Amino acid sequence: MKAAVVVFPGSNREHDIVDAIERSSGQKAQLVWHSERDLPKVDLIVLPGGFSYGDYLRTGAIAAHSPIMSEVKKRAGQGVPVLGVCNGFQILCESGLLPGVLLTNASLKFICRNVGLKVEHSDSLFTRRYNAGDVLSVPVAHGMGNYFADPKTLDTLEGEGRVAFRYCTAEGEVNAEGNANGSARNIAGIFNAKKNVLGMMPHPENATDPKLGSISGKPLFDALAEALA
Amino acid sequence: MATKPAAKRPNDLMGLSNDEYDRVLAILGREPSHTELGIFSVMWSEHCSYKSSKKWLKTLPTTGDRVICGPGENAGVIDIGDGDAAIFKIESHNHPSYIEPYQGAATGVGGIMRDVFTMGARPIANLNALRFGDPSHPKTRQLVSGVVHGIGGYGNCVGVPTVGGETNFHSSYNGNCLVNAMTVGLARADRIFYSKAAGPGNPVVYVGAKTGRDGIHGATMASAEFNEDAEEKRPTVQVGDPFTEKLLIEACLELMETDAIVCIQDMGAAGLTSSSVEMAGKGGLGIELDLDKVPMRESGMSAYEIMLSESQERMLMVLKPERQAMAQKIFEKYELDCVTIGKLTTTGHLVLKRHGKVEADMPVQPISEQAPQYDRPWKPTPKKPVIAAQDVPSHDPATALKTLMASPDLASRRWIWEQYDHLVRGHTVQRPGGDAAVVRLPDLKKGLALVVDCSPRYCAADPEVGGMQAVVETYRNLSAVGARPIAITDNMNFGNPERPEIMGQFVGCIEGMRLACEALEYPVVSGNVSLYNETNGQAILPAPVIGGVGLLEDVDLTVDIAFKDAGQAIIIIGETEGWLGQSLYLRELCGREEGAPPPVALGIEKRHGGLVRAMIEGGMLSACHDVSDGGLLVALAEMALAGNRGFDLTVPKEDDTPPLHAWLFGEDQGRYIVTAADGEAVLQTAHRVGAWAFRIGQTRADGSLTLDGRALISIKDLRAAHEGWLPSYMAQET
Amino acid sequence: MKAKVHVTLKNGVLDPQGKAIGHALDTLGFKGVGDVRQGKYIEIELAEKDRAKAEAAVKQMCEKLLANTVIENYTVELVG
Amino acid sequence: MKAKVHVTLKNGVLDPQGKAIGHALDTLGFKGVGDVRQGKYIEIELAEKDRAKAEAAVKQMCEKLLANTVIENYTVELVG
Ligand SMILES: Nc1ncnc2c1ncn2[C@@H]1O[C@H](COP(=O)(O)OP(=O)(O)O)[C@@H](O)[C@H]1O
Ligand SMILES: [Mg+2]
Repeated sequence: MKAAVVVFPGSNREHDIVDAIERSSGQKAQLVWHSERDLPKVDLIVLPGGFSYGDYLRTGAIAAHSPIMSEVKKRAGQGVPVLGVCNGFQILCESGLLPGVLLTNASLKFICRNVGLKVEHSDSLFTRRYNAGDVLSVPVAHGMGNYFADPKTLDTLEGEGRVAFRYCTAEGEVNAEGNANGSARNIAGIFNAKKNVLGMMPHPENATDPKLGSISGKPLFDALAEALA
Repeated sequence: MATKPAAKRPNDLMGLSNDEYDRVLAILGREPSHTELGIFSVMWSEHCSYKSSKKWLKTLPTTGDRVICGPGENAGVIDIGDGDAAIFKIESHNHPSYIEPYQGAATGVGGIMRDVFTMGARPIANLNALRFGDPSHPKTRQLVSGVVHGIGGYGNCVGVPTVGGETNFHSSYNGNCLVNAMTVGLARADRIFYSKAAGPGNPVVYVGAKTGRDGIHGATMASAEFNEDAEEKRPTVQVGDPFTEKLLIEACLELMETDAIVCIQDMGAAGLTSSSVEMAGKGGLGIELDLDKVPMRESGMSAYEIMLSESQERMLMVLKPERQAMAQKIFEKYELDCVTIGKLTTTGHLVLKRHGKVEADMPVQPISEQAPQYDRPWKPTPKKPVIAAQDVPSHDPATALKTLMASPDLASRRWIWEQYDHLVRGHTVQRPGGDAAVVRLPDLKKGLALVVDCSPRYCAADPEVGGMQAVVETYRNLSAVGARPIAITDNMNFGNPERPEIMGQFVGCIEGMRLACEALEYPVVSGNVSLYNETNGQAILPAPVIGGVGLLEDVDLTVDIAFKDAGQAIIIIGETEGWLGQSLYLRELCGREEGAPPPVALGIEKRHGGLVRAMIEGGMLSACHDVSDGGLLVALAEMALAGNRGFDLTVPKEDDTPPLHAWLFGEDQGRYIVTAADGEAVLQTAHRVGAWAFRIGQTRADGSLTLDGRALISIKDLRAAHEGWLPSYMAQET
Repeated sequence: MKAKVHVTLKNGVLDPQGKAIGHALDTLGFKGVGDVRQGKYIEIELAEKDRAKAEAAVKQMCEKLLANTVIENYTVELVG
Repeated sequence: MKAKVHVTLKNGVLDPQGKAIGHALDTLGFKGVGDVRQGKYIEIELAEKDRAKAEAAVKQMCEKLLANTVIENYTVELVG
C-alpha cells in the first residue's frame, strides 16, 4: 500500500500515522508538505492529527485552504481512500468533503484518554475488519471534537449508513455518559456518501501497539493494507 | 569597589543596588546609557546572574560517566548509549503564572522547550511541578484552572506529550504559586549544539517570531518579591504562540541536520540581551548588532525596548556565512523570519546601533565575569522534635485511608493530566498516574523514565533532609519502573534570599541534595533558581523540585503500579518504623504540621533501588510502587485502584512492629511495595543482598480491601473518594 | 479603512462557551442573566479606499474563510 | 435588555490568531490586507430594566470574568 500523509503547519501526529501504517503494511508512507500542489500516485491519503495553524480562527479552517487540498478533493472524487483523523477530520469538514463541523468539547476542556467506540458499519474499506457492534478502546486527544450538524444532515448520515463510529461506555452503551465530548448522537466518525472518505476524532493510530495499551485501532490499518496491497 | 559613588546617578537604577551601579561605572569608566543600564540590570538580576545562589550551586556534583554536558549550557546532556543523548532541563515561570495563569504557564512550557531544542534535541516529553495555595483560598481554583489550561494549551499544540508532573496545595503558596516546567529531548550525541560563538565576521542571525514590547523586564520581575500593588504594576505579560513554536522547532531541527550553525541560543529571559551577551561572552568575542534589522511587530521601539523584550518563540544563532541562503530557505518554508542582524567581532564589545546611532558600546566579558556574587548571611533552620507514634492519636484505618485518599495532596490528578495530550508521538509506555512516566525511544528498545518530585513540608521542617528526600524520591520512582537513574535537573524555589532564615533553607536543601547526588551517583546536569517567592513577607514552603531521568535498556521489561492477578504475594521492601512527623496522616487527620521529617538513609536507598531494578529486569515482579506521601496503606490503595483489584493485608506480629496507625501511615523512606507470582523468590533475593523484606499480604480477585481479615473498604468507595475530589473542587469554578 | 466583522453562531447551534459563561456569571452571583452567546470579532485594516469594493472584498473573506456558514452568520461594518 | 460586549487584546499584545488569519487571507489572494486582530464578541440577555444599573453590572462581569484585564480591553453597549 502506498500512502501519502499530508503535513500542514502545526500537524503533530503525522509520525504516529506513518508508524501505524508501517505496522500493518510494512511500508513507509510518504510525507507531503501542504504547499505542494501535486500528490504522488498513492492508494491512500491521510490527513493527520495536530493543530494546523494553531487551531486559530476555527479548527481546520485555514488548512482547508492549503494548496494541497484541491488535489486531495480531486483524488477523493476519483475514489481514492482518504482518512482524516482528529485535526484531519476537522479539515475534511471545513473543506466540504464531509458534512458538519467540530465544535469545542461540551466540557470546554481538552480531553486525552481512551474512550469506548462502537463500530456502526463494517461495510467500508476502513472498517471491514471489524464487526458492526464491536466495542473498541481508542484514545482521543482533542479540545474540539464535538460533532455538530443540523438534524436533517444527521438523519441523512444515519439513513445512508454513514456513521462509522459512535462514542460509548466501556460496556458499549451509546448514551450521554459514554459521550466523550458532547457530539450529536454520539458521533465519533463519519463517511462520505461513497464511503471512500472517513473522518474520525479518536486516534486509531495510537491503538496499534500492544506495548502502548490498546490494539483496537489496528484492524483499521490492517484492513486498508490488505485491500490496497 | 573601584570607584567612589558618582555624584550624579539616575533616579531609577532599574533594580540595581548602589554598589552594583558603582560596579557598572567601574566597568564602563563612564555613566551608562539608558540601554546599557538596562542591559546590566537584567544581566545582573537574580534570575540571570544567580548572584545569591551560585556559591552554593557550585557545590553540587555535576559530572559522571554519562554526563556529556553539565550546568552552564541551555540544558544538561547525558549519554544514553548507542550514540543517543537525552537533553533536559526544568525551569520556573512562577511570577508570570500568578499574574496571568494561562499565558504565564503556557510561555513557561514554550521557554523550557526552546532551551532543549536549541541544543539540537527533539523534545519528546514535558513534565510539570505545580504548587498552589490552600484550596479554600479565593484565588486557588482560578490559578489551577488557568495554569493547567495554559500548560495543555501550549504543549498539546506543539505536539510534545506531557507525561508527568506533580501538584500540591498549601497555604504558603496563596500569594505565590509555583509553575515549574521540564522538557526532555533526544539528540544524537555527536550532534549537539552549544552557545559558544566563534569566527569573527560570522553573521548573527535572528529567527522566529517578531519582537514586540512583551514582558520588558520580566527577568527583573522574577527577581523581586510581590507586594500589595504588584498586581497594579503589571508589566506587559508575554503571550505565547505555540503554533509558531512548533514551526520554529521543525525549522531549527531541519537546519541542524546541516553544518550551517556555529552556535545557537534561545532568547529566553532578558531576550536578545542575554542571548547575544552569552554567545559572545562564551566565545571571548565581540558582537555588533544593527537593531533596525530586528524583525519588529510594533513601531517606534527603542534600542532599550528591543534589547529587553521578552517576546517568545525567537532564537539567535551564528551561521557560517556561506550557509545563510540555505538557512533562509528552510525558514521560508516554515514562514518564519530569518534575518541577519549583525556580526561577531574581535573587539570584545557589545555594540548596538539603532537609527544609525550607537546606543551601547560595552565590554562583554565583565557583564558576566564581574557580575555581583553574594555570600548572603544564612541561619540554619532549627531542628524539630521527633514525634513518637504513641503521641499521635490513632484513627479508624478505613476512615483515615478514605480521608487521605480524598485529601488535596493525595487525590487523583486525572482532572489535570487528561487535559494534557500525553500520547502524541505514540511512544508513551507508562502514562501519568504511576511512579514515573516511561517514554519509548525511536529504536523501540530503550526507554526513558521521567519524574518530578519534591516534598516542601519536609524541606521546611529540615531543609537538609528535605533536599535529600526530594532527590531520593525521584531515584525511587525511577527505580520502581525498572529504570536506572542517570541524572537530575533541579528547580530551586525559595523566598527572599536576603533573609537569613530563607538563605538557610536554601543552603540546607543544597547540602542535602549534594549528599544524595553523591551517594547515589546521580549528578545534577541542569537547573534553575527562583527566589523571592514571597508576598508581603510571607515566604513559600521551600521547594527544591527535582526532575529525574532514568534509562531502561529494555523498555518492555518495565512494570507499573497496578495489581495484575489474584493471589499474588504483596511484599514490602524496606523497614517500617512508623515515622509520623510531617506525615500527611498527622496533617490531614490530626490537623498538625509538626515534627521532624523522616530521615533518609542513602546507603539503603541505593541498595533497595538496585535490588528492585534487578528484580524488574529479571522479570520477577508483576507490579512495583514506592511508598511515599501517606505511607503504606495509601501506596497499597493506589496499586489496588490502578489494577482494579483488592488485597488482603496482614499486619506483621513482630516485637518491633509499630502501633497500627504508624505502621499503616508512617512515611518512612527507602520502601517499595512489590507483587510477584513467586513471593518466595522475591524474599530470598532481597534477603541475599541484606535488604529488609516482608510478605504483608496478597492480591484478591475482587475489589475488596481487608486488614487482618476484616473488611476495610471497597475499591468502588475508595475510587469515588480518590477520583472525586479534584473534579468536584474544580466544578465550582466560575 | 478598517473592517469590523462580527461572526456569530446561528440560532440552534450549540454554544458551549456561551453556556459556560452564563453559568459562571450565575455562580458569581449576577442575577437576571438570560441567554449568553459568544462570537468572534475581527478587525481588518484595509488598503482599499473604495467603500463598495472594500465591502465586497470583506464579504468574500467571510464567505471563504472567516465564517463557516453552515453554523455561523456574519456582519461587516466599515469605518474610516 | 441586551448587552453587547467586545473584548479585544490591548495594543501591543501579541495576537497569534489575528496574525494567522491575516496570513491566510493573504494566501487566499486578498490584497491590501494590513493588521488583523481577533477579539471576542459576547451577547448577554439581561432582565434588568434600568440602563445605568445594567451597564454597571455588565462592567463588573467584564472585570470579573469576561475580560482578562491584564491583556485585554472591553467595551459594553446596551440595546433594547
Ligand atoms: N539549581 C541549579 N542547579 C543546577 N544548575 C543550574 C541551577 N540553576 C541554574 N543552573 C544552570 O545555570 C545555567 C543558566 O540557567 P538559566 O539562566 O536558567 O538558563 P537559560 O538562560 O538557558 O534559561 C543553566 O545551565 C542551568 O542549567
Ligand atoms: Mg536558554
